[in-house]
Amino acid sequence: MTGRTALAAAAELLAWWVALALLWLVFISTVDTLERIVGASVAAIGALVARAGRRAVTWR
Amino acid sequence: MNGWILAATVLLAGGAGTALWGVATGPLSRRVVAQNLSTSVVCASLLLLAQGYDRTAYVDLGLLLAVLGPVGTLVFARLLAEDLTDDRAAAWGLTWTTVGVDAAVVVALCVAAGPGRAMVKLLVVGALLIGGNLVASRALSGGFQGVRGG
Amino acid sequence: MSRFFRLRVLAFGGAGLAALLVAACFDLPGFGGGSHPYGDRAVRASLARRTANVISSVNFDQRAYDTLGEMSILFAAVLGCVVLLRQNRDEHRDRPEPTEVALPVRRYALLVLPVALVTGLYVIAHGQLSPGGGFQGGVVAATALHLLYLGADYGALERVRPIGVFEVTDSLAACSYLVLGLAGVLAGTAFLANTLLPYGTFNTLSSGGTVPLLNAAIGMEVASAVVVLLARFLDQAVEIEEEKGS
Amino acid sequence: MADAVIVVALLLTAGAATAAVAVRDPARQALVLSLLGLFLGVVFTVLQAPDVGLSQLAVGSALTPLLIMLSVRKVRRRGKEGGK
Repeated sequence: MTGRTALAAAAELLAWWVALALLWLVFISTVDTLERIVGASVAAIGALVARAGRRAVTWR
Repeated sequence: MNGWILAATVLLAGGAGTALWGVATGPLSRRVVAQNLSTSVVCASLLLLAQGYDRTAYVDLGLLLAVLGPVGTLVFARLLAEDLTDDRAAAWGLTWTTVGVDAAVVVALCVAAGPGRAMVKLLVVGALLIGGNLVASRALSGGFQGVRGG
Repeated sequence: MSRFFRLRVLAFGGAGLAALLVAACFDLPGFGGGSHPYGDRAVRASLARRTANVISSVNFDQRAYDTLGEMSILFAAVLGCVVLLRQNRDEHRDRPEPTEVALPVRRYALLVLPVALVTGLYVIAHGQLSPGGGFQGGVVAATALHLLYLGADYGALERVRPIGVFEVTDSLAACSYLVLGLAGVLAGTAFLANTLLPYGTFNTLSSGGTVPLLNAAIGMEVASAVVVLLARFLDQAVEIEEEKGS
Repeated sequence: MADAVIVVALLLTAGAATAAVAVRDPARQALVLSLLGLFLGVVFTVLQAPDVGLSQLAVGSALTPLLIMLSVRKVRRRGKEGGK
């Protein structure tokens, strides 16, 4: 993996993470620290799966 | 009984009743279209019921259906693709009518909710519902080509 | 036994059942009455443990033992499917031909996959606060993964779905439910008693003692079980072929 | 009058259940069944049981149709191979 592809991967993951974390903040009703921690972890899982799915589809 | 519940009742009796009639009779192409439209109608009535009962937690039901309903239609579009190649299931007039109804319901609920987190959530549900409905309609009218074995 | 005789036996049994049901209907309490002896007690117990969603309190606190039984049923059902739908000796695997999917459908699948996953995890995490819980959220999260099959092809799904990992997760989640129950015994109270953890503040993510943890265990169990179950069905429907001439 | 929505939801459920029995082809039955799942979800909601409604919607909208349609596809493929 060259520096450029690593940068692209990081950008893709970060974009998904931000979008999904915002989605989590929209879903919940009251915000506190634990909600933020759980939301950040869930968004991280979602971002990893989003990238894995995108790579699996454009494999060929 | 308030106006929201009345609207949900009318929508269910009219829209969902029509969808039930469409899915139980006629050629396969008509049945899958009716199945797709039933998702939109039921999801809109669930959102109206959440407002009518004044329970914001009930919006989660609409959210779930807006995410999973189009997926269910994609299941049929994909696994019935061979049967649907002969008569394409295209009913864009009906699709755009439902999209209009859904958009009207979501806008009315947003006005009732006022600006805030609840309004953004309603808009997300509406976007998922309308986008899913359109994509599912596209999938039904020849979205899957050459499904052999896969 | 002749057809006529069998019909008469059926009519006799049906008439008896109908008569009993009608008789029972006359003794039913009125629709939507104000007296709910069980409901009042369940709500009181749930509020005492600061669980906002009473249904979650019933499922994972007051009747947690029943949920253990339900989880075992799902586990056993999936185990049975895995055994029944395995690849036989006279069958072989055939790579399916790739499918052409319209571009909007493929993009929709890729966009909604993470959104549906986050929705499922949201429903699991907020089981003790709003409608939902481990079962509902687990099903949504597992369905989300199969958007890859619907929006692309089975090969794409197989590349992101290591089936062995999901089988292990299924068993681990089932075990963790048991371990959480046994922790109550070790702490000196009863099996699955909700006395281990502080009850927290009402209507926050950490309220309800062990309810969120049991919820998460059930969510993991159901999500992995559904993925394993659908994997067997997909294998049979898409890949496994009988040998020619057998 | 306040129970009108409950009556409508129950009637829709009864209609969908009857149609699911009356339709004979398994693929078309799966279509009716997915509608039945939606209507059951509405019934549970109007009876103020959103947890059960959520379970019904989660299982009935995508998972059950997928399982049934995969089984239908397997049976059809086997029939084709046997016929050739």
